[in-house]
Amino acid sequence: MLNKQEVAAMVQQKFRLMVEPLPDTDCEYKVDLMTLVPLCRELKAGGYAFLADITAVDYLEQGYFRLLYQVCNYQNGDTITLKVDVSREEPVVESVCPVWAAANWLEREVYDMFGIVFKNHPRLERILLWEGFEGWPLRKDYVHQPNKYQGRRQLD
Amino acid sequence: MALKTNILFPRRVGMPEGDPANTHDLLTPEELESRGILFTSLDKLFRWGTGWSLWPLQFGLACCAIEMICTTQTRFDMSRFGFEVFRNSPRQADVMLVAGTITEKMRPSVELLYHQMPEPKWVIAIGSCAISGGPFVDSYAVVAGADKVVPVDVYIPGCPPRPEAIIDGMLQLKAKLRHPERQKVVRDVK
Amino acid sequence: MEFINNIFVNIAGLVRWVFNWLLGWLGLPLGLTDVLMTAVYWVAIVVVCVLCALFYVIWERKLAGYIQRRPGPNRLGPNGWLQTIGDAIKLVMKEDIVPDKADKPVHLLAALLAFVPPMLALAAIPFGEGMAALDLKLGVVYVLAVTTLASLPVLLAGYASNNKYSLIGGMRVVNQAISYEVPQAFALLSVIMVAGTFNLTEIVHFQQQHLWLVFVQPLAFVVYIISAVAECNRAPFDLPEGESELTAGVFTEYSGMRYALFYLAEYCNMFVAAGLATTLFLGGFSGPFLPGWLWFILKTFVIMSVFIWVRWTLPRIRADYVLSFCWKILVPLTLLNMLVTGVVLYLI
Amino acid sequence: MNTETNKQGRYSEVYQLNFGPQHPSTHGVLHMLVEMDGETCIGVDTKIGYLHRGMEKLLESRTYLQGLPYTDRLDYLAGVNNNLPYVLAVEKLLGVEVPARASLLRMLTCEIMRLASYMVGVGIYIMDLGAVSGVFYPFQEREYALDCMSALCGARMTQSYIRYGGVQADINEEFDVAYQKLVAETPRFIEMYHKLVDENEIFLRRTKGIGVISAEDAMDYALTGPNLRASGVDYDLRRDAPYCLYDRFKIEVPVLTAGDCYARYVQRMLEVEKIFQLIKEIYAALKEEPAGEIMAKIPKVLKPAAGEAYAQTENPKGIMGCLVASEGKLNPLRVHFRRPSFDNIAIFEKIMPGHKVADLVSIIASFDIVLGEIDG
Repeated sequence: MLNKQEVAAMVQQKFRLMVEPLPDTDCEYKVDLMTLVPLCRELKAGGYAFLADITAVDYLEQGYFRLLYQVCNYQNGDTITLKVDVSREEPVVESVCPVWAAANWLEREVYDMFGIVFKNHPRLERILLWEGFEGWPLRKDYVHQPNKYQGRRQLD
Repeated sequence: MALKTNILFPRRVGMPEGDPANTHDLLTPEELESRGILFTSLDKLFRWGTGWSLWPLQFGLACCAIEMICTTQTRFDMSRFGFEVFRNSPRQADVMLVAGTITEKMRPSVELLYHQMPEPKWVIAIGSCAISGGPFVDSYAVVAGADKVVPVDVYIPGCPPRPEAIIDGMLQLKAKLRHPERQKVVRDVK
Repeated sequence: MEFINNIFVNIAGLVRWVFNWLLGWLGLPLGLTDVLMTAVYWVAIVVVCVLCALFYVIWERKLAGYIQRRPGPNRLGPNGWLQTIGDAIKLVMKEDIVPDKADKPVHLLAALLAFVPPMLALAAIPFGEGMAALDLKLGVVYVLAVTTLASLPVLLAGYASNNKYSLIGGMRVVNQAISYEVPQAFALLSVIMVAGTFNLTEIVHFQQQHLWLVFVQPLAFVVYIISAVAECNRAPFDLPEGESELTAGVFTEYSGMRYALFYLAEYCNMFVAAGLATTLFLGGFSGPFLPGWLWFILKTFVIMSVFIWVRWTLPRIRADYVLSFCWKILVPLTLLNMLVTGVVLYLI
Repeated sequence: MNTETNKQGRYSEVYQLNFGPQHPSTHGVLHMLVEMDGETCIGVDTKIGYLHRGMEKLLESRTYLQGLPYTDRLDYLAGVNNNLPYVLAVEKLLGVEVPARASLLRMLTCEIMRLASYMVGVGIYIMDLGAVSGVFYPFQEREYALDCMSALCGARMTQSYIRYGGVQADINEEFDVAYQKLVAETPRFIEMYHKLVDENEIFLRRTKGIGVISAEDAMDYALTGPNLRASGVDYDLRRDAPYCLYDRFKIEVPVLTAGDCYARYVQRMLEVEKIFQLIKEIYAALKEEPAGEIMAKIPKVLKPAAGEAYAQTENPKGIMGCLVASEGKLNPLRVHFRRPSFDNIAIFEKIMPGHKVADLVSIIASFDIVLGEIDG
């Protein structure tokens, strides 16, 4: 079971160029698109079997989505955060489902809210919103139509 | 066949005319008599019977559903008034307790359930989410209030309302149901 | 004391005398009195059925309230005892919805049929000394045959209401009611072996001379009670109407008066099962001071309370365990019981 | 409807059954489309989102203090536990040190609401299996816990008691009275419930060996909370990564290995006893603690430094995490909640096939899910 320092050493040794640890914290790494899945496989092999969370933050001015992966291990509760920046024009990321099965629903929720496409995800569909919904609500440039009274649909 | 009940229990006023839920105007007894329909004591008997045994439809959505369950529990006991038979199928229910936020995805189910309930039916909106969308009124996914979906009879404010308030809401419905002449009749439709 | 004991028998005699006098005055053949008397008996049975159903509905809700530490209905009428009348009036007045894709005639018929089997069965059960409407030689066989009919209307309801939940409920009724017929019949058979006759009144007289059959056949009594609970689809065997799985199970599509019929028929079935249990095991209308029919009412009240108590404490059994429990445990037990009774009777 | 002859060569038609949004035993508005072959389920498609109120979008347009009461509406069975992750994350950004007494008060209210939440979990489980009376006793027990909370923070369920930098109010006599009542009633309830339910033959038959989850599956699907510990993985955030002042107390965590519905039920009952001890310890620690101030010095108008902070706490349903990204403005740029029930029910599709209709109900109830939290 690797703790935080061993993870830092492993990252330095295996992914020197592609992964850059953030300055002030010992457990946050900025990862680029290509090395995400190999790094995740390394982490899982190193005992980080618990994928706590996948979220996205929309930095409208800077023009990118920031995907945050919180990975923990069941032994000593350390949390490693991986940050991936994806351009807003064509937001496509490699899916992490083959590594952790929990990623299935988490990625579907991020797709549902932000429209970030996860390549070879087993079933990439909307999970929380209803079929007829168009647009990605959690994007900053999402125009929210006010609650117009559409009247009741004739059911019978 | 059971009595033609829509004469006995006239529906709501203030709904748009072509609305399927608004089957009849809410008429005061005088107008009914003007149309040759005389109320007898039989009507009072039916109102008395219904008042005492309003069977709610098991239909909890959000936090207010937990308070609704607490109302039937040991401390605040709704069964004292004969309301505790929670029917799961809409066919046997009289009152639809909308307890929680109605979202856009849940809206067709709410309408369907309302239309499946047999005729003398009422709706109680529990909690501010059911009354007007509550804290989530400006959300993209929330219908602002149950009266956009089904005609509501009694509103119980609170987020969530205390169980005593829910019982009082049921009793208000009972009073409204047993004394139609005392209802405030809004006559702006004509 | 004697007068109170067979007060109803005297009333029947009086009514018969009035009919004879009336027919004699009208010049009609006297044979008609028997027809009229059976009509009077039938009306009496319907009244008993409806009264017991009304009473036991409110008694169940109050007992359930007691078990669940809450007061139960206590506002309508003196301490809540008129609650069922409120329910009945409301149910009468509700709109009757028949789903359009449902099989209409069968859907409507199922509710009416639900009330027939309990009526038929109550005809043979002796409420008091000489108070059995039909004092049949083969009383037990007749009642058994009629109680099997009780599961048919529930199956019809399940099939006719064109709803997946009702269909599952209907299928469950079939396999549960049919399989629990067997241990019920075997349990009663061992009682007949001891009592020697099928006639219910003679069984009661047998118990008056000797001791109550419940002490002679304790195992048969327990197995009979279990299979009676399964016959009436009461918890823990209430799979057809399993609320938490199949919304309202077989009765999902029924509303208003039709649902009320099913609701009351369930209680009548329970009353028949309790009546049969008292007649065969607890010595029917025999008892020291009180009149016979009052003893019958008290004993059925005790057994009904046991049914209600069982319902509000035990969780529901899964569908396949219901069957394995019946075939793997109940049937061998009752067969063994019959073997032992046979051997003992042969020796005495 | 595809018709197929299954293993025994019986001809049977596969049909779809709707465990619809309105169903007595789906704990709210969970919709499961179940492929059925007779009475056994072949495939399950869980549809959620019927209570999706767009909480995260709303929080972006509210200031920090305005957004706090929204967190109570997530897992509405343990209102105050939801405030904690949001508050801890913002405090990380603010860099505020919370006084010891406030931390103890936070832990006390969280543990009381955890007790109340387990009561509902256990009670509703028995009711879904058919014994309707089983739910009345735990709910009465929960009333005592709610009395404590309403004495302390004024509201029964949605308390919003934990604020940035501390808590809203200190203990008063009314709370002590309600607390004594809770302490008197809980042991009696636990012992009675073990007698009432644990040895019940039908309950055992309905729960043993149903919905079995292996430790690997539990870890792979990121299960957390009692569902995880019932499958043999010993992981409790209060002990492994302590927040507030949990490291002051010795937290024993019961772990079972069977991983079936019965193990999850017994797991909750064992944890109820441990929580009860912990509540007494915290209350004792609070009594000795000198009556100091309960709120740190924070500016009236909160403007946390730009950046992202992620905090996790152990909620009754599992681990709840909260990510706050701020740009130094009045309202947060992005708030995301890691909702434990959302991850827990992702495993339904894997374990449900092969069970009967009655078992589906048993499995859903054994997970003790709350739809307000799943849909967010």
